[in-house]
Amino acid sequence: MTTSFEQGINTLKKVIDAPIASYFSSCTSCGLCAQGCVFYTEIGDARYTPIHRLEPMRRIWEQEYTVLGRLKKLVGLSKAVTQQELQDHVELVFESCTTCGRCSMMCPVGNDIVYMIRKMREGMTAAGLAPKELKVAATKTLEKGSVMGFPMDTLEAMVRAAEKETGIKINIDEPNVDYLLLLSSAEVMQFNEIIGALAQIFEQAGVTWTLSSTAHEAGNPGMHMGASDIEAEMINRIVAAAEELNIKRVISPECGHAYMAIRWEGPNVIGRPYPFKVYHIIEVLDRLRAEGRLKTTGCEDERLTFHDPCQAARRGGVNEPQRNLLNMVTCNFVEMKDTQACNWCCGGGGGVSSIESTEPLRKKIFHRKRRQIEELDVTTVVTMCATCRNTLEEGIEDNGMEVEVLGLTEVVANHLLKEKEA
Amino acid sequence: MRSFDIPLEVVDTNSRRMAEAVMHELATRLRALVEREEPHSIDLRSLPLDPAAKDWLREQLGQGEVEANLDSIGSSKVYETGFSGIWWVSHSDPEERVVAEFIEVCWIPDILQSQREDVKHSLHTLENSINVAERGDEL
Amino acid sequence: MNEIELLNWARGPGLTYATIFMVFGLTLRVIEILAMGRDKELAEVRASGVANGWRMILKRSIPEPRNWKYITAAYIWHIGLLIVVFFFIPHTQLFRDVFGWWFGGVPSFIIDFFTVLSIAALLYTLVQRFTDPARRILSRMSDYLAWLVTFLPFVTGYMAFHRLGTDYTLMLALHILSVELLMVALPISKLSHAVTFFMARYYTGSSFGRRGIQA
Amino acid sequence: MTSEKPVLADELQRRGISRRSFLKFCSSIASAMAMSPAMASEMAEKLAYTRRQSVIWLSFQECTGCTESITRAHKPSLESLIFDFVSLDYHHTLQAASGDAAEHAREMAMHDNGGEYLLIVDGSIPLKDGGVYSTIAGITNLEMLKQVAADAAAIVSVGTCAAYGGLPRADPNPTGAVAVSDIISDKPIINIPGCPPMPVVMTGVLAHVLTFGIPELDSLGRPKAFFGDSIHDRCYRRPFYDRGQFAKSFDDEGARKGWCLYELGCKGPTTHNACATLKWNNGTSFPIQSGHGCIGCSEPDFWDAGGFYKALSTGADNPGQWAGNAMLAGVAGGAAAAYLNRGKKKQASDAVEPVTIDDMRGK
Repeated sequence: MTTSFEQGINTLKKVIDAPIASYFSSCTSCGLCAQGCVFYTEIGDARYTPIHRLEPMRRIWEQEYTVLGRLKKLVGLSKAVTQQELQDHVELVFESCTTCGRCSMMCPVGNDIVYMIRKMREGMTAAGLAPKELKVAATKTLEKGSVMGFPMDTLEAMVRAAEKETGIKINIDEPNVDYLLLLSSAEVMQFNEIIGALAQIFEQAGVTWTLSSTAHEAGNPGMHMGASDIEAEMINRIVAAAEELNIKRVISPECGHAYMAIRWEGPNVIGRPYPFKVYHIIEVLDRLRAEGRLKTTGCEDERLTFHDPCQAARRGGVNEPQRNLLNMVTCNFVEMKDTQACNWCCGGGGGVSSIESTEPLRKKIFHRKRRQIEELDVTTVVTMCATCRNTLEEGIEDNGMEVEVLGLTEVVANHLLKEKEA
Repeated sequence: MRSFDIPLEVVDTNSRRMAEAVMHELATRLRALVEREEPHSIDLRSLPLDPAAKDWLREQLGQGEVEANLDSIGSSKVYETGFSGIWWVSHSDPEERVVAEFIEVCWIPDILQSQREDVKHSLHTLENSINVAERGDEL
Repeated sequence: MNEIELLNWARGPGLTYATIFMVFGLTLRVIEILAMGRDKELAEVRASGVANGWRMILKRSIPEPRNWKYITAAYIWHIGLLIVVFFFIPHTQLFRDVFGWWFGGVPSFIIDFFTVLSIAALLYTLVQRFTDPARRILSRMSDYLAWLVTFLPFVTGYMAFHRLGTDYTLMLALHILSVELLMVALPISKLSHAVTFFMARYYTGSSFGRRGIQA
Repeated sequence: MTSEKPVLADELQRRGISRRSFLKFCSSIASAMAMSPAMASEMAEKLAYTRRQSVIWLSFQECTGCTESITRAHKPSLESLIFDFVSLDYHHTLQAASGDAAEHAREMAMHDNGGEYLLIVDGSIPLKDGGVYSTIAGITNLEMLKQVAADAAAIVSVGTCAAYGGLPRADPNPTGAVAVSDIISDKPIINIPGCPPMPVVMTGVLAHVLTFGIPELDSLGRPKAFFGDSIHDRCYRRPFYDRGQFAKSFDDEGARKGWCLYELGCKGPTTHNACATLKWNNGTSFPIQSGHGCIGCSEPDFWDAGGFYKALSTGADNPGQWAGNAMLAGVAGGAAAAYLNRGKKKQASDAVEPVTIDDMRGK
């Protein structure tokens, strides 16, 4: 299509469904969602009140899908949404919302506000208002196969390096194995030790797995942007690869939004159920632990805490596995005051960290995370999302804190019982 | 069940408090009578007193030396309470139902006084009867 | 029209019209919402969403202590409203008359207590609507009107019960009329949340449930 | 004319009624009207020097209950003394004369006391079809009322029918009945409603009119002295209401214990009358005391207030009976709205084209 204001409005009309209608009907303008929002609480701008971000969508709902709204529109009591208005909401829908979904936990009438934000983004993108960084990332992913635009060769080189380091063979495009592993660009580029770590864990557990040369990217800018068509195209590549290789289980890596895209949104955007199951890597590790196939030794005695990534924990339902694993390999783990479903966002999700202009905002809202970490007096923060990890590292550095950030898989790998010791 | 079996008394603490207030008012009024010659009358029907409270009030005031009964379209009973200057006046209709009840603070209740018009009428009648008697004597 | 005629109208045709409007309006709204439909969940679910949908309906009624500053007043008057509306003995008569059965009432002094508490809490929520930035930016004229039509029945009811202000008959008529205003406002304002919140919570709860989120 | 008549004091003396008895009468009237006791002697003084007031009593659409109420005492009661104070020149139920003679008496009274006579009306006035539903001596009630009212000093509407239309005016009001005040607007009108009104109220109001003039009235034209409080305010069962103790049926424990009759439909809270204090049958009792709720007979439209046994807080009609239909209509309306919504949504969906990589690259 050619994105346009009309396309945007039509898309908004298209995405409004029964839940959204019930949400807008039920909103009492109580403002409690604001108390859940890290942007509102840290910056104090009333416009950051979550439900306020959806005002254009609310009006479209009211005018188009309620009897009263139709009447109000008829007699001119209700003004149509304008292009300028949508434009003004880019800031509120994309730049100052990480879609962390904490607001949805606060709403007394149970509105899933971030569900609506996701739908609103759909309309904004159709109106051509998606931030350019997200568009660029989507283009790169579609064209090159990875969010950051590196080619498969780059990944292959890293895989070979990991093989050399660990002495374990790592499959690419190997059919009929137990798992197809997806990776996120951030991991490949910044935390590539993950590949070797996983190879060791799986080797020990006796799990067979492979990477795919056609579908290795788990990240999905289509989801952030709210471009379901683009999101679907990326999902379809993964589905095609899994089907071709006849693999029944796909692993989503340590990346929150990737998990949300492939695990929960995927089948819905492509319009059919998967012929395979999807797991977060931490879920896989926890299952191996439960089955006794994951053997570790010793424990991390640093005082550490865990940061639950929004999309995996609060929105994705992965809350217990990470704690089981932490209890296995650490002996000084403390929970944050607000945790799991009510954890505070790191401030980088929902595509916000990739939008350059949001940097000042991100710096401000990180103070919430800083306080959360500081009051625990820990030396290490463990997480299971590459974006969170990046954002935490940046924030910690900005604030001159002496805290280390680790990925959970890596922490587990560090304590893996080596063959010799066994 | 017959309607007059339904109990009529309700224990109402407000009513008792009202009766106590009446006692205080009477003291004030009695002082006014002594010091300023001001008589006063309290209409008991205008006060929300339940029968129990009224009985209590009656008991507190007691009975004094004077008691009078009137026969004037039904009876009326007037008596001085144990407190001189405080009178209990109750009017009944020909069917002996109380139609009005007052506590009066005065030297003597108006209703006991002979009424000027009645006296004038009596005088007239008396003189007439004397005249008639005298005329009779003459005859 | 004099007081008693006004009262007769309020108790008679007024109440009937208001009831018809409210039932019609709310039913229409519920159908309107339900008919918008939602796409079938195609992802493999962790659990059926149904149980968690129902659980959410109850669970979101439990106050979130961290927000006490913002919710205490609202909880107080919501609870007060439920008690006063459904358990004041004269009200129970109305419901018994309409439904054929109703709960017993509670003594008037308890109703009185909750009414005063609710009035105070409602006033405080109005203050909050003016002072809390989030609430203020969200507030449209309809929010203030909704506050008013919720507030009026409490005040008129209190005044009628205590024989305050004008003649009781007029006050009672005004009280009933204010409730009828509330009934009319229910389907055409945000007050419809009194019914649609079940749906909102259910939709969210079921989608959370499918993903294995307990909250 | 009137000046030739003797003053009341002489009349009374002639009948052997002592001044003391008269004073007692005034005391009881003053008490009934909640006037200060000191006013009793003033009233006695004034009353003694008035002349017998000419009264014309017109009975329209009524049941004679009001007349019954006022004249029913077996023995001459204190209140019935009032009839000694007035000259009832026309009352077609009570007067001995009939036919032309009766009408002639009325015309005479009107002629002799023009501008000074008191007009008492009981019964409502039918207006429908030219007022043919009630006529006296071939004259419609409307006509007669207008005629007699024209030269009256004041009008007393006795009973709810005259005051507010009463039973004849109840839905569907086949005769088009109205109250006196709906027709006459240029004369002072005192309403003494009740079905029937209390005799003592009638006496008190007449005594007041004869001595101090028209008493203070409420917004419904009723003397405040008698109608200022509601039955509920003065009810001896009020403490049960305050405590929430209600009889649930006429034969339950609560009814036997004399609890509040609110739930059994008592209209006491919205009814203004003196029954609870002055009581009926020479002070014997009143409806609530004998175990039945107040039916609100001294208020306008009391027949149409939803039934004597429906609690005041319930709907006068049954609002629930419409709920089913309203819901069905809501379903139908909702379905129609849903149909329109779906069409609109489909139209929008069809118009949406997929977002492609070209959109990502920009133009």
